[in-house]
Amino acid sequence: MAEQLSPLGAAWKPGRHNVTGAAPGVVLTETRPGSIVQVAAWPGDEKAVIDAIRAVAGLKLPDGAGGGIATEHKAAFGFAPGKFMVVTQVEGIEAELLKAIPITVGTVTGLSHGRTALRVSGPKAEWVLAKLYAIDFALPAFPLHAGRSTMHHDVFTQIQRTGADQFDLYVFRSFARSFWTTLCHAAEEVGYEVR
Amino acid sequence: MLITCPYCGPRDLAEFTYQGDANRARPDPASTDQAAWNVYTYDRVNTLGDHAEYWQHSGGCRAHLKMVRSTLTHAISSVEFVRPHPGHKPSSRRKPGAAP
Amino acid sequence: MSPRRTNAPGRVDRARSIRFSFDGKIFAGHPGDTLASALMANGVTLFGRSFKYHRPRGVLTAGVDEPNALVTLIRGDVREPNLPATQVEIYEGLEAVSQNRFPSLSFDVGAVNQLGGKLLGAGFYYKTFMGPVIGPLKGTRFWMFCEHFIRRAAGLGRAGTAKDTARYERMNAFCDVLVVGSGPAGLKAAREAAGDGGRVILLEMDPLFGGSARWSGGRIEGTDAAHWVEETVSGLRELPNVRLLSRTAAWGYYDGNTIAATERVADHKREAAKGEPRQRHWVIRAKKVVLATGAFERPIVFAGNDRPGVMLASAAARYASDFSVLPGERIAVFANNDSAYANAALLREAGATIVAIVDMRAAISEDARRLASECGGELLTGHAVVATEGGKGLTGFKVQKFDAATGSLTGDPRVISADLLAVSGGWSPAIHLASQAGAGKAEWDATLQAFLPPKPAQDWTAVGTAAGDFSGGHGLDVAPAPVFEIRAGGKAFVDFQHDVTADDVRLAHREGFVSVEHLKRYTTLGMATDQGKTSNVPGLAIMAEALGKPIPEVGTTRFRAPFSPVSIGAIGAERIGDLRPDRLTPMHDWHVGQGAKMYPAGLWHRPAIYGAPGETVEQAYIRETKATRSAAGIVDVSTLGKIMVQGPDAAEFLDRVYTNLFSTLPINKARYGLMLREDGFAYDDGTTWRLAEHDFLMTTTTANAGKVMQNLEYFLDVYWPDMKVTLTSVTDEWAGASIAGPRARDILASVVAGTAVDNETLPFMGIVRGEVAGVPVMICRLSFSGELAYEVYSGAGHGQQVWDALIEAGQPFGLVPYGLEALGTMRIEKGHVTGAEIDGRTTARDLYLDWMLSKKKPFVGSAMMDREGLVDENRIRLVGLVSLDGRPLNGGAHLVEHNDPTALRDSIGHITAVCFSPSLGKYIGLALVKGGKKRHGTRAYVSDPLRGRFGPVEIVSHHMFDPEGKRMHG
Amino acid sequence: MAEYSVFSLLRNAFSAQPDWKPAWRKPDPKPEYDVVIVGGGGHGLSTAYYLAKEHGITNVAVVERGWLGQGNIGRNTTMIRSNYLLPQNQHFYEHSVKLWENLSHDLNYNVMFSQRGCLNLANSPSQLDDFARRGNAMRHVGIDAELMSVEQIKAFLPALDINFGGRFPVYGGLMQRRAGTARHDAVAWGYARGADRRGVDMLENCEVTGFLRDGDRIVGVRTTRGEIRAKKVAVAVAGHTGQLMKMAGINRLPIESHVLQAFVSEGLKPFMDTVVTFGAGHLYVTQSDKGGMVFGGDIDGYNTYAQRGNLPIVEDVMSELAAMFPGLARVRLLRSWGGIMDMSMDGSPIITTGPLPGMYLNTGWCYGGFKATPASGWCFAWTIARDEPHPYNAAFTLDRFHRGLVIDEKGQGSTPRLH
Repeated sequence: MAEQLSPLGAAWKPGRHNVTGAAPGVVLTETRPGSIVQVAAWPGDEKAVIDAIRAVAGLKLPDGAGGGIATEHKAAFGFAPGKFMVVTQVEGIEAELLKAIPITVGTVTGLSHGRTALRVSGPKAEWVLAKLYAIDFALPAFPLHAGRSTMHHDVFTQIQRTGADQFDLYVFRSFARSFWTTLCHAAEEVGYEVR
Repeated sequence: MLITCPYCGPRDLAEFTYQGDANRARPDPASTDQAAWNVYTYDRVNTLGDHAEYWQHSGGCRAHLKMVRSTLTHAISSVEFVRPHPGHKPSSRRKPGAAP
Repeated sequence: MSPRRTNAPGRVDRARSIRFSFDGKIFAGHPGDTLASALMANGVTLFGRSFKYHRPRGVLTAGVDEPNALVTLIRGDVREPNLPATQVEIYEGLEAVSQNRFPSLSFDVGAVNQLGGKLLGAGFYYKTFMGPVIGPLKGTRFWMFCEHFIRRAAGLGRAGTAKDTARYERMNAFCDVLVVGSGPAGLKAAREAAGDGGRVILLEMDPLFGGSARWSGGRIEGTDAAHWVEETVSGLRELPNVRLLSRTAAWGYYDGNTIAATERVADHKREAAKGEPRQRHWVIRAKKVVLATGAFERPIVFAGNDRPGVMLASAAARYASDFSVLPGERIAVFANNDSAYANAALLREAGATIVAIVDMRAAISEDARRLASECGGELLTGHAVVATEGGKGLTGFKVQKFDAATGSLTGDPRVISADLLAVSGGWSPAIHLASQAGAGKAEWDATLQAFLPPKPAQDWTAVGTAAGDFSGGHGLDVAPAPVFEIRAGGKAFVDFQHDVTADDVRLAHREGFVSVEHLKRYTTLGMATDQGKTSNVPGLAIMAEALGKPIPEVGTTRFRAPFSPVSIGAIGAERIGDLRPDRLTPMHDWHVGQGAKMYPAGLWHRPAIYGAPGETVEQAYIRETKATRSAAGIVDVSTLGKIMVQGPDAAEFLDRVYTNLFSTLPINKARYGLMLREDGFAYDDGTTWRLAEHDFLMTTTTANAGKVMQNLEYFLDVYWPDMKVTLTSVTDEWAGASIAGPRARDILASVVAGTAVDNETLPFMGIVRGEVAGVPVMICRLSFSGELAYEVYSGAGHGQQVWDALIEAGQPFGLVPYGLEALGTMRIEKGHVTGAEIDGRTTARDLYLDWMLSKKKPFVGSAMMDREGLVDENRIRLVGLVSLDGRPLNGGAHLVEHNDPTALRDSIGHITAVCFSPSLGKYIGLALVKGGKKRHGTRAYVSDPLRGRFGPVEIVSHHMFDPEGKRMHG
Repeated sequence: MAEYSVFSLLRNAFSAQPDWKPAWRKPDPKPEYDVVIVGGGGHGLSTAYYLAKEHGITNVAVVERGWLGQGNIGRNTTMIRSNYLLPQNQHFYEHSVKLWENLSHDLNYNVMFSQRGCLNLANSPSQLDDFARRGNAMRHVGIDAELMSVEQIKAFLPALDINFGGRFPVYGGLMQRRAGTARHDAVAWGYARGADRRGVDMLENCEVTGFLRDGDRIVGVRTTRGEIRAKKVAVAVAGHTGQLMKMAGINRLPIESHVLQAFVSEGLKPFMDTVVTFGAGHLYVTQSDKGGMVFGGDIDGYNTYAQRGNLPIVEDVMSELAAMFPGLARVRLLRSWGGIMDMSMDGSPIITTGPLPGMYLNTGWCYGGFKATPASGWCFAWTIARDEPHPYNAAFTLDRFHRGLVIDEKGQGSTPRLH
C-alpha cells in the first residue's frame, strides 16, 4: 500500500538545533507506527477486551486506570474509562482486533491516519513536556508504560511513557504540524535533535 | 482549581468543561409535560454552597463527572463518573520523594 | 542627600564594572547592583515625579514596595514602563529613562499642579468638568475636551507599539511543599520539608536567597546569620528533591493550592541566550504551601514625608549593608518602634554619622537605648518630625515635642540638619498571598498594629514575620506606638505614588466615603503600582481616627492577584505570537502551492479561491463555479466534523439525537440529518453514513464539530448511560475530496478501482468502497453543490495521493479545484443552509426543514419546538433573493418594503449569504425575512446603509437552481 | 448641600473645603416606605433616583447589606454601548446611551462618560457579515454604526497588530462612535447623591434576611436593622438574585451566578482612545483616564458566588491582549478582580413585575449590567410606579423563556456560560 505521508511537512527539520553541549537535551522523532487502534469496552467488559488485546497483540495490559505496556515494536495503554490505545509497527492490527472483539464486548476504531505519533526522549524530556502540559511527568507520578490523556491548549494529546526519559505523544493529525513547531520551540532552550 | 478525575487523577481546571447544574431532571423523552420540560431547560436552583453539577474532563479522558463543589469556596467534596464504570480501578498513586 | 559607594562587604562585585544609562547619561555600576543602588552610588537622588502633583521623588524602599522610583527600560524599539528602580538589576548597556516629567526630570512643567493642590483634592473630577447644559459643548463634549488633557497629564510610563521580541514560557510544576520566601523562616521550612522526603520548591523574589538575614547581622542557630544562610542554601542545593528558584515572585494564589509565579530568567542579562525565555510563568500545584513572605516596613505620615532623602529605615540599612551604598552621610532616624535602632546601627557601621534618633515614644527599651548610644547623635524620645526642608533633596527637618497618646505637639519646632531621614512606622506582614488564598478576613493584631494572615481556607501555613513572628531577626521589639500620622499642617503623604494625602483621607471621611472600599475608590489610596504596600495601614488608621473607630472596624481590603505587577507577556506565555494552533488538512500544502487564497475557518485554514494571476475573487469563484457546473470541480472537505458512532445501540442513539430516523437507514447508505438543541432551535446538520450494522460515520459542519461531539457525549454519559455506544472523533482520520459536476462520474470511473460507480452500483446517497492510486477509499454519492457529486474519503495520510490521482484523472474532463467561495455560490443557488442560517436563533420551520421532523419518535428538542415563540407567524424565515438592479448584494444587508433609501426603518429581515450566480447570470442571495414563503414573487429593497447600498430585489424561493434536483440525481 | 461646579470647587479649595458634606445621608430606617429597593448597586440606586425624579415617589429606601456600590457597579470594565443585534435589546440599550449622554448634568455629578467609541474587530469574512447585519440592524432603528475598513482601523489604532501575529487577520470592524466608557464608581455615587437629594434613604449595612408577607403578597423586608414595611419591594441584587428569591420561596429561576474577572494594567500615557474587542477570541479593552489598560474576557464558566476567578481565564485574556497589542506584552498587569454575574438563559435581562404580588424583579444582566445602569433604573422605576413595563422593557419578562420568546443575542440557547 502507498506510504502514509507525514503531516509535518516542511516543519520537519532533521538535525541538531541549538545543541551546545555534547548531547541534545531532547531528541524529537515522528515514529510513524503502522497501526493506531482505539479499543473500547462496554462497562464491565474491560477484562474481555484486555484479554483480546493480549491474544491479538501479545501485550499484557496491567489493571488500573492509565495502565500500559510497551515493547520495541508495539504498545498499549488505557487512556479513558474502558478505552485503550493499541499501537503496532505493523499495519492491519485493526482487522485482527475486530475479529477478536465482538460488538457485544466493545468496539474497535482505526485511528492510524487520524493520530500522529511523536516521540520526545532525552534527559530534558520531562522539562520540555512540562512546559506544554499541566500534568506531573515525574516518574513516580507517571510510571513507566502508563498512559495519560491531556491537552496543550487546543491540542488534545494521549501520552505514553515508553522509557525513563522517553514519551510517545499521540496528537490529532490536523494539529500535528502546528504542535510540532511548538514542541521544537519549547525544546530550543535545552537544545534538540530531530531524527 | 484542581479536579480529581476518577480516571486521570488531579487535573487543572483548564482541562475541564462545565456541563451545568445536576439538580435537574430530564423528563422522559416521550413526555409532553411542557411545564416539566420548561423547568428542566431553563430553571436553575443556583445553589449557594455545595452544588451538584456536571463537568466533562474534555481535555483528558472525556468522561462526564458528577461533582459536589462549593460555590462559595470552590472546595470539591465529591467527584464520580456519571456513567458507571464497574470495571474501573484507580491507578496506583505517586509515592513521595521523587525529584521535582 | 549625598549617597556614595562604600567598601562595606555585600552583594556588589566591585571588581567588575557595568555601564548603563539613565535619562541619556552614562553611569557605571557593578554586578549585584539594582538600578536604584547603582544610581545612588553615583550620587543620583531624584528618580521620578509623582502621579498628580509631579512632585520630585527619590527612592523610598529597597524592594517591590517602591512607590516612587519608577523608570522605563528601553531595548531597541521595545519599551518596558513602570519598573521600580529597586527591582531592576543592571546589565551592560541598560537604558533607563525617568517617567511622568516634561521636559526633564529636574525641570518638570507638570509640577505646576502643585499650585492647584487643594483644587485637585480627592474626588475633584466628580465635582466639575460637567460643562454647559446648552450650546455646542453640551452633553459629553466639554468633559471629553478636558479629558483629552487630563489623560495626557495622567498615566505613568509610555508603552511601546513595537512587538516584544522576547520569548515567554509557561512551566507546570508539582510538589509536596512549596515555600514562598527564603528568609530564615522559609529556609527552615524548606529544610524540614526536604527532610521528610517530599518534593520541595522554594521561591525567592530576589536574585539571592536568605532575605535580610544575609546582611542584617545577628545569629541563627548559634552561628552568624549570613553564614547560616550560606550553609543552609548550599545544603538545600545538594538535595535531589528540592528545586530552588530565585528571581521568582509568587504573585497569585488560586484554588486547589495552585500558585502562579514569574521567574525573571533573562531580565538581568543584556541578551537572553538562544531559546531562553525572558520570563517563565510557573504554575505550581502544591500539596502544601508555606508562606514565608516576610513583612514590609511602613512609612510615617508627616508633612514633607515625600521629599527625596526620606527613606524607610530598613531600606537605608540594606543599601548600606547589602549594596555597599551609603544613602546619606548625616542620617537621622524617625521611628515609633525599636527596629529602626538596629538599622541605625548598621548605617553607622557603614560609615554614616547618625545625627539624631527621633522617637515618638516617651519610653523606649533598654536595647534601643543601648543601640542609640552606640550610634552617637541625639536621642529625642517623645518627639516627632513635623516638616522637612530642602529642594529636590533633604537638607534637614523640624522636630517638636510630641505626645503619642494624644497626638499633640508642644514647644517650638527645632531644625535638625541631615541629608537622610530614615523612618520606621512599624511593620506589616506580607499577607497578600494568604489573603488571596482564603475566604477569611485578615486579623488585626493590636500589638503589632498590623494585619495578620486570615484563617487558612486551603492547605497553607504562614511562618516568620509573615505570620507576625518577629522574634527571629535582631530580636528587637517591633511593636510600634500606635501612631501613623503627625498632624502639623502641610502636605503629608499616605500614598506616595498617587499623591493621596492625609487631608484627602479626611475629605473622603467628611463626604461620607468611610468604608475602606469607598476610601480606596474615592481617593485612589492603595490603587497605585505598589498596590498599597506602604499606604494601606496608615490610610486605614487615619480614617479610623476620623471615624473614632478602631482600625479593624474600618476593615482591610482583600488582596487580589497579582501580589506585585506581572508582565502581561509572561502570563500569556508561549501563546504570545502563537495564539492558537493551526489546523491543516492533508492537502494543505497543495492548496498553498496552487496559489489558493486561504480563509480562517475556526482553527482551520481553507482555500477560498484558487485565483489565477490578475483574477479578482469574484472572477475566480465564477470561473470555478462555471467549470464545476459545466464539467467538474473538486473541493477539499476534510474539515467536516466526523464522529464514529459505534455499538449495538448506535442506531437508536442517532434516532434520539437527530430529528429524523436513522435506524431505518440501510447499510452502505447515507442520510441527511438535522439536530435541534434541547430548547427546540436548530443546532447542526450533516450526513450520516451507515458503514455496517453497528457502525455509523456522522458528519457535522466544520464550525460545530467540537460542540456536537461534546453534546453527544453529554447525552450519552448523563442521560443514556445504559446505551452501548462509543463516540470517537475521526475528523482527522479521513481526508475528504468532494468531486462534483456532470463529468464527476466519468472521472471517478476512470480512476477508481475495485468498484463500479454507475448509477446502479452507486445511487444517490449510496456508499461504495474501492481504490484510487492503490489506496483504499470510501465513496458516498451526495451533493452540497446540487451537481452529480461524490465524496471520496481516504485515510488522511493518503489524502494527497488520492487528491493527486483525482486531479490527474480529471484533466481530460476539465476538472478544476474550487474553494469556499464557489462552494458557497453553489449552495446559495441550491438554497442549502449553513451556519449563517442555522445561527442558533432559527428553527427547522424557519428554514423550511420541518419535513425532517419525525412524528414517529421523540428526539432532542421535540418537546420544546412547538412553543409559541418558536411557531410565531412573524418569525423571519428563509427565502431566496435576486438583485433587480444588477448590482451585487452584501451579506448582513437588511431588507425593507419601502423604496426610500433615506428612511432607515422597518427592517423585515437580513441577507445571510450572497454571490453572483453564474447559472442565473444574476446577483442572488439567501435571506431571512418576516413571512418567508408568503413573500415569494414580491419585491423588496436591500437597505445597507453601512455600505451605502439601496436597491430593489425580488424575493424568490430559496431553491433557485435546479429545484427538482435533476442534476444531482442524474 | 453644595451644588458641584468649578466655582464651588475653587471656593472650597481656598477655604479648607468646608462645604463638602457627606454625598448622601446615613439615616436610620423608617418603619415603612412606599418602595423598598433591595440592592444598593448601580441598578438599585438608579431605580431610586428615577422613582423620585420621574414618578415623584420619594418615600423610598435603598437597602444595602454592605456599602453602596460594592457589587458589579464598581467591578466592571466601564464600557457603554448600544451595538446590539436584536430589537428588544437595541431599544433598551439605546435609551440607556441617551440617558448616559446627559447623565453628568442630570446628576450634577461628573460620571466622566467619554464617547470614545467601541470598535468590534472582525477576524473572518463571515464575522464581518455578522457585524454588518448587526450594524445595519442598529441603523434601521436609529442607532449610529459604521463599518471600518482595515486601512481605517490601522490609522485609528496604530498599536494594533492588524494580523494578530498572522493568525487572525482583521477583515474590518463595526464601530459605534457614541459608545464609550464612564467612571464606574462615580455612577453609583452620583445616583446615590441624586436620590438622596430627592429624599430617598440610603440604608447601608442593612442586610435583608427575609420578606414580610401578607398571604402571597410581599409587604416588606426583614433586615439586620429591623423590619421595614413597604407597599412595593423591588429586587435588584445582580448575582445574588437567586439567594434573595429563595427567601421569598422562589427556588428556581432562569439565572445562574458566574464569576467574571476583570483586569487593569499599570498606568500608561495615552495608548489608545477607544473600546476595542477581538472577534476571534473574547477580549474587550479600553484605557482609563488614569492610564491603566482596563480589560476582560470570558466568564470563568461555572456556578460560583466567590468573587475569585481562576488562572486559565487570566492566561487566555493576557495572551489575547498581547496578540492584539504586541507592545503590551511588556506592560504589567496591576490588578485583577471578580464580580458575580447573574447570567440568564438567553443572555438578556429581566425587568418585570412579580414574580409575587408586591414584588418587582430586576436581574439577568450577564456581561451587560454597567452600560444598562441608567435605562435599567429608568425602566424599573416605571415598572414599579405603574405596575406595568415600559415598552423598552416589555420583552424582558420572566416567562419569556418558557414561552420560547427568548432574546438570544449570541444564539447559544439555555447554556449560560456561552452567553
